[in-house]
Amino acid sequence: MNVHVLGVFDAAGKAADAARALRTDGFARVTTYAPAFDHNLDAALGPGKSPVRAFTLAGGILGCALGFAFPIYTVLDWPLITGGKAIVSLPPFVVIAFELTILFAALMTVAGFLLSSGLPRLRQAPYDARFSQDRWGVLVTCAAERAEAARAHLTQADVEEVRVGEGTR
Amino acid sequence: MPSDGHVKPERGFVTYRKISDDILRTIQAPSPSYFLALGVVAAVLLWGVYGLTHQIRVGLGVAGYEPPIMWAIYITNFVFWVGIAHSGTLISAVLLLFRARWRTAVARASEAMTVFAVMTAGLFPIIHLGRPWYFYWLFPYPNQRELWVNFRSPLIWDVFAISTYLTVSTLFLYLGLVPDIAAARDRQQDWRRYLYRVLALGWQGTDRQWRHFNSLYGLFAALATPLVVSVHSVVSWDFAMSILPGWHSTIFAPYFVAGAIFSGLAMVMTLLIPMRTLLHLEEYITLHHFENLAKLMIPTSLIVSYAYVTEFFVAWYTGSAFEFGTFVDRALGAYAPFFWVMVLCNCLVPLSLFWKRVRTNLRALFVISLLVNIGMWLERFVIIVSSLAHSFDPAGWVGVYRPTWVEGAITAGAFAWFFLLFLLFIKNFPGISMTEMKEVSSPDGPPAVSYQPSALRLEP
Amino acid sequence: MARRGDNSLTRALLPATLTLILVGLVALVFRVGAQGQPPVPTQSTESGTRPSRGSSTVQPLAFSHRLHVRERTIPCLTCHTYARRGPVAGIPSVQRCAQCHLTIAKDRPEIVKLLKYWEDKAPIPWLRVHDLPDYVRFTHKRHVLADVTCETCHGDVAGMDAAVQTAPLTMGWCVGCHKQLYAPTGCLTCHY
Amino acid sequence: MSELLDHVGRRTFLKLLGAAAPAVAAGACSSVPPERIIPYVIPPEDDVPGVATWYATTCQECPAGCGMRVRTREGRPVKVEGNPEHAINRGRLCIRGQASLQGLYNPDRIRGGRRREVTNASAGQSRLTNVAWEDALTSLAARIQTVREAGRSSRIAIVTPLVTGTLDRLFDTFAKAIGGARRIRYEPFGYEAIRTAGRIAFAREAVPHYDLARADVLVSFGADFLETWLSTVEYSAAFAEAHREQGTRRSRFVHIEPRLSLTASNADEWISPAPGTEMLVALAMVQVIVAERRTQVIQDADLKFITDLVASYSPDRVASQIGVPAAKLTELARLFSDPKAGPGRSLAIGGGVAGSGSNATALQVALNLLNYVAGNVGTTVRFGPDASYGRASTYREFAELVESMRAGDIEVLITHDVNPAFTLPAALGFSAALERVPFVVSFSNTLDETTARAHLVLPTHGPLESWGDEEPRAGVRGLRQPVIAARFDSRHVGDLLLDVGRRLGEEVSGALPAEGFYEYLRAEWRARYEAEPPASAATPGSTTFDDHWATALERGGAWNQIEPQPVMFSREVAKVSFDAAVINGPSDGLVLMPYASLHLYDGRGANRSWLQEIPDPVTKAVWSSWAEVHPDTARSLSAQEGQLVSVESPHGKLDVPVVLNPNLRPGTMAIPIGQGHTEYGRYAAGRGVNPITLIDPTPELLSGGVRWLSVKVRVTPRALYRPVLKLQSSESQVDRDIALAVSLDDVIAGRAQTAPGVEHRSLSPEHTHPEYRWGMAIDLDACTGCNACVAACYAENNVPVMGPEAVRRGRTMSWLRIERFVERRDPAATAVDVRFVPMLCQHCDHAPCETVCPVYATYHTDEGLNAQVYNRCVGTRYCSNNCPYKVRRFNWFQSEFPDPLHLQLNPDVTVRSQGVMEKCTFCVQRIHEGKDRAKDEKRPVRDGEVVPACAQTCPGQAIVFGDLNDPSSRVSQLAGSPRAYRIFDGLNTRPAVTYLKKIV
Repeated sequence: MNVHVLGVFDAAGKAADAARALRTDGFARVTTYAPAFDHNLDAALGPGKSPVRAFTLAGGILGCALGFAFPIYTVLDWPLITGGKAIVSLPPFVVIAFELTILFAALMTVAGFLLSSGLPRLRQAPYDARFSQDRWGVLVTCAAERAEAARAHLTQADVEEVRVGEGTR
Repeated sequence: MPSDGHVKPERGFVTYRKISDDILRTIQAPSPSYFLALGVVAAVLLWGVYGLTHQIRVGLGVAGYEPPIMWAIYITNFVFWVGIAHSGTLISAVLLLFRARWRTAVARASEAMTVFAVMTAGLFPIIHLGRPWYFYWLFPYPNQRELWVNFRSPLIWDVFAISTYLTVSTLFLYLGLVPDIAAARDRQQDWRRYLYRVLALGWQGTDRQWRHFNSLYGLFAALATPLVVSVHSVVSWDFAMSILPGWHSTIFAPYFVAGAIFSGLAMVMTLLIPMRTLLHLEEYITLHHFENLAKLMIPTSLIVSYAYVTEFFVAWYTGSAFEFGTFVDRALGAYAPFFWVMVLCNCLVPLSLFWKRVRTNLRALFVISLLVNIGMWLERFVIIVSSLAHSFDPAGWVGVYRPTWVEGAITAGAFAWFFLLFLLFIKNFPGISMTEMKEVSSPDGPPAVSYQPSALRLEP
Repeated sequence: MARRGDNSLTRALLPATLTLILVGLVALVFRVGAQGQPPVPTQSTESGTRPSRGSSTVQPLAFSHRLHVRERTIPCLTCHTYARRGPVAGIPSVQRCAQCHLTIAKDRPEIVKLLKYWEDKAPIPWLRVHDLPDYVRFTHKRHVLADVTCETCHGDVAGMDAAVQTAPLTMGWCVGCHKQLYAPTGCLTCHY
Repeated sequence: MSELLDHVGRRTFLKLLGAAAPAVAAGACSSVPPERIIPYVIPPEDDVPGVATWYATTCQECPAGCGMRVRTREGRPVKVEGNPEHAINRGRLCIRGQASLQGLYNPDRIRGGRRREVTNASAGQSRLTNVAWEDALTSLAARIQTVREAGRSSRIAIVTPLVTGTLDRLFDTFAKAIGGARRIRYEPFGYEAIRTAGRIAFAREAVPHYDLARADVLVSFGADFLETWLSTVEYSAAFAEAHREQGTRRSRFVHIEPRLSLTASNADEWISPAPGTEMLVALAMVQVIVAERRTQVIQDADLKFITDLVASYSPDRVASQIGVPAAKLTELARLFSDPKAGPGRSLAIGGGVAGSGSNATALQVALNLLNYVAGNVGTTVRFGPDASYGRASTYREFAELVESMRAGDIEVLITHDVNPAFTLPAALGFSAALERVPFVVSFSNTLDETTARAHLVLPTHGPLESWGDEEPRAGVRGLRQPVIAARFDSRHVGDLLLDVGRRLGEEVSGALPAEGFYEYLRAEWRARYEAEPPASAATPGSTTFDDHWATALERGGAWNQIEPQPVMFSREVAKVSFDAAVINGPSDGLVLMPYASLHLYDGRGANRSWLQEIPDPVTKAVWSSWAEVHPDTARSLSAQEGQLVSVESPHGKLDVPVVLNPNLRPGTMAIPIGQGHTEYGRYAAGRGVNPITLIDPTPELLSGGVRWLSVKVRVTPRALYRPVLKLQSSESQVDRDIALAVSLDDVIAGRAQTAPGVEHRSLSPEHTHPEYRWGMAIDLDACTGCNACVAACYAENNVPVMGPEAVRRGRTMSWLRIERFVERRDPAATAVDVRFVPMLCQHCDHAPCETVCPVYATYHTDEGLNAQVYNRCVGTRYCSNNCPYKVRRFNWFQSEFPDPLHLQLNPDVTVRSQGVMEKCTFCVQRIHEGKDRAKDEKRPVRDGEVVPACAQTCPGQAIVFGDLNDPSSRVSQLAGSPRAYRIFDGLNTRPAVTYLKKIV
């Protein structure tokens, strides 16, 4: 039986302190909320690489390949001479390839972002509307018996308000 | 707002609360003047639509084309608007990569401008067709004729470049908006909160979301930058790839890109100066920003002027009768007045920006930005029309292009279309990025530069 | 994931696509009214009157191909005399019909109608079944001489009473055959 | 034959039915109700639908009587071409001949009989209303009958153009039958002077046949034989033949006229004398020739006589009066009479405006002397095969008729296809006199100024709808046969006369042929055949008349060589007084030169949209008329280009815009004839001015011809500008090397070759032309700029006419334009260098237009054609921007072909719709036709088998088309000529069109 413990802070630093403390105390499932990106807070939960760039690379390669393959296929499908140029005249196709590289890279990047950040998100997790304005949040999901310990850490970090709720997870 | 030790007022940072309040205020119930503006642009747009339907029904002949001048105002508008589109991406992406911190305040507006400018530009290649009802033949799709498009034609490159650019810049704008939309969602009470709820994609600003978001934003900036360069290069190749004297020139790509950024910066000013007062954002969009924009205009203007000079020099130096004839005609022929006005607006007027007094005078900047817009529009007009009017065969020099009311209506309609979109945008979405604003005014001082993709973020 | 990607993509393209489509539609609407040209007995670029496939029209006379071709085994070229000589196969002249029917089956109601036309020296206003767009130059002669059977394009007319269009007669369909048989596929073969 | 006629009729009718649905185009994907498909009732035996049938007939646009072959499709004539077998034009045709189709399908033709109804007697108002044929003919017959029975038949007058052959005979018979009606054969350009001079100098009143092909030296005293003079096509062809460079030989042509006309533009030398002094030039030349004993084959007595006669005209004496240095005259005389060349190698001709002043006859006499002393009479000047012009009535005869009309001595005036109200000098007062004629009948199918005033209008068949024959020259009898049933409710003029005759009782009808005109025609030919059976029928019975008739129909007529008949020099010459022309008017005024227009002739072409829209060969102006003045003269008048000036002569006044023409003698003003119609149809009415209203009506003394060069005009500029629409602004090439030239010496010395330019390289491998490679060669030295090719292209390729409004914006649709460039060396030099460049799609191997088309609407075929696929075109117009030759045309609007002009459209060529690009296709439909025929006969296409419309009609044969893959083809050989070059070679477009340098 899990519970959510959500702390609301009025400064990013405090939230970061709390998160760090919770982590050191062995709380595995800590989530922070912030109205704007904050390095301190980001670092608090330990380093981590984003996989999005991999998507970008894949998209780029795909687009580039397509950008050459498609024109070449079409000119061979029905060869028509224009301006005395070769049927498969690569220079003009470079432009197409370039544009498609960018296009597919961009689309894949978006895909990668949505995928890895779990958006769009339908089910609402514990949240406070102020998190998008001027408050920071730290959410701890833990076994009911450890809720008190978590609350203690939050209070330590000069929390503004703490809420405990039934968790299904 | 409880007092907390972390906020250091003496550093002059506005608080997050204030940022949210101020910026979200801009999307509250608009003033009557706003609706008046809306009505005006809508009316002009209708006039343009009327002109277009007339042209389609009666034939392209209702426009003022006079062979050999087969392209004129429509293509001029196309190039002009594509050019406008460029500075948007420049400011939001390139400046992001160069970590120019001041961009924050103006980035959102210019990204929006980019998207709407491309949407306007995209109309003209279709409007100028002889048979616009077959515009879809320009796209490569499988059809019963088993025909494809001619990938060797610069016009097809355009199709790809423009649609890619539209896609990427729109995504860039939208994804950058997501956190702000979420903020609006959590504050807005009227019907729009449902819209915001959908558009926010359930954004909560968790650590995970922020991390990937950063990575995404950085990568997009990295993709958009080469794209910007390629798109206007492709547009310039519409001309450079032909054999027409005055068009067939190797310097066109860089020359057009510079010109595009130049005109784009001017348009950003033209839009921001009124918007700033209209939405009471003086605290956010400050003189400092405009001065920086002005500073960027100086080099671009110089590059453009240099290109003009180079063209004439080459025409004279190569000793080709065709080239020389064309440029003599450009400077002294039927279209000379336009050429000289262009020189005035693009080369001479911007020189005044070397003086700080001018750079920091909003009225002056506004006037200059308008003049530059005019000048850059004329540049495209002169390149297109005067070159066509005076090509290889003297026996062909018959037509003197005189625009008709139809072209006037459609051009005006296009401007109206652009401003309509922009007006609707700034009243429904935050015209300045709140999250970025909050970041640059981060209460906890500067963190160390890290190796993470987030390193692409601005450093104070 | 793909769905989401598409979702954002379409959102992005939507305004542009809409405007494009708007222009296209406006154009179309006004095209219909736009053609003020007098009837010209020649081809036009714009006329894209695509025959509706398999549509059987009510002809002025209930002529039966089946009866003539299958049961009386009359070859096509007996009546469509020009197919071997010129671009047009030719609808048989009233005279040709009369030649036989002045003696054969004179009393049948349809034949009576036919002979009425003949006495009035009036042409029979047949309805066109196989109709290519006006900018397509098709010649029966070359196809017949190349031993392309009538059925290839006209279907099993011998089995029909009133002729109906069975083949799509679209460009892709023509080209497919041309490619297969190494016939010319340059645009100028049919469009000039 | 009449059977065929029925078929034609039915075919046409059915075709019209058949024309119901096509091309009423709708949107790309709108569903259209099924088309009707109309079978023949009785199939014509000699006609396969979709396959052309050709008929031979004779052109009737001017009295030259060229032979035509008419291409008909499903009963509709869609194209006329010169008849290669015809003795006169040998397959070539001029611009007016090409446009004759627009006469047949003219939207303004009268569609039925008309009678004048008085609407308001007091105000004297009346209008033409429809009338049934029966009533019309009865009333006409009644009129004639009353006059006739009153014995006043001489008070009936019949005015026709110069009709020849059977119809002429019928008119005479009719005139005689009704008791001797007056008969006028009226031609505005009548050449009376030449006839009279023939009588005076050689006691033979006739217009001889001039053999330009034999003349090594041709001197023309104002004779515009490339435009309107006598037999244009025949003479331009002959000139081209003599003038073409063959090894070292090439004829020399000197033109003497104050204006650089199209003919003068093609001269090697242009001498611009004071107006009306050409005669003195001729006499001075004679003087030099006789003085220097350069004469040939001439009796001493005559020589003595002539020497005395011209003694006082030595160059030094007359030079100042002529305004040409004496040395030049001497040089000219020596050039003209080269004893080494032997007799009859030169030729002097004269006429035109410049040559028809008050001394027109004197000039022609002088020319006779000149030709006589040079021994040309009987060789290059041939009496015997005389031109039919000799039979035209003189202008004086018409003037007398007008006089008696004014006096009220004419009760019935019958006119047929003439328009004196427009073509006669207004001061003669024809219109006023016409009011005095109680009953005016017009047999005509166009409502011109004369017909509009008639009391009864009876529409007649057009030339392409009628039977008939022409005898333009002794020994040449062209047949005319109907190629389409009458479009409208009209009758054959011959049948009309016969019908009227039958209504006039036994006495008259007895004198007339009993049956219709067609039978009469056959009978006449039969009689002729039996009188003098042709050589082929030497052995009687070998051929019958029916064979003869069939052959004649097929060949377009029958001709036999008429040998020149010897003439004796007559001393009558002494009676002629050789004075410069008298030109009345203000002493400070400009000499007016109203010149016959290549396009509109005497104005009869004005309602043919092609002739209006195709640019004038010299000024490049369209749809208008103008007054040419020398820039200096304009300056002294303080008038600018395009400024409206009012031109006033003692006889009339008109306002006309100025066109500056540096190639015109200062102190003169030239205005083209043909515009300024008040009636005559939508394209003509209310357009431009008619200079004939300005000239002096009194006939020339000796010959009784019109004095075209008769008045000086006072010119006063007005504060109005009406710029003349021109389709070429620059006369200079601005060193673009478009029209190149080379001197004859260089050609002979083999220095004609241009230095080879940079070697062309390409990134891609060259594409191949496996079977054919179509190409064209255009010889700038043979091109006279006569515009015939342009009209042919309009007719063959359904090129739409845009009208003045569009053309003002430069929106012509012509696939082929003739560029005119004038190379000005020093203005004093008399050598002319005007270069005409037919510019059409060059079908480049590396075509810039192809690469830039986004949808493959234009591409390169493996036969070397630059294809334009209309139905694929979306209209980006990028191709046109990228075309260095600017030969692509864009359809700005949906083109219109007013009923029945749409029936002229060529079914083998797609009618382009709004918003698509079009251009020259090398007549790809003809290439298809040729290949189809070759395939049937299992052989490759022969050289010369496929001929585009432009090349087919070219009188100078300047355009040659063929297969460049075949080294033996004419085009390949010309392409290899040392004079060959390609325009804008430096652009590496590799055109399929080769030009041959002009020789100067």
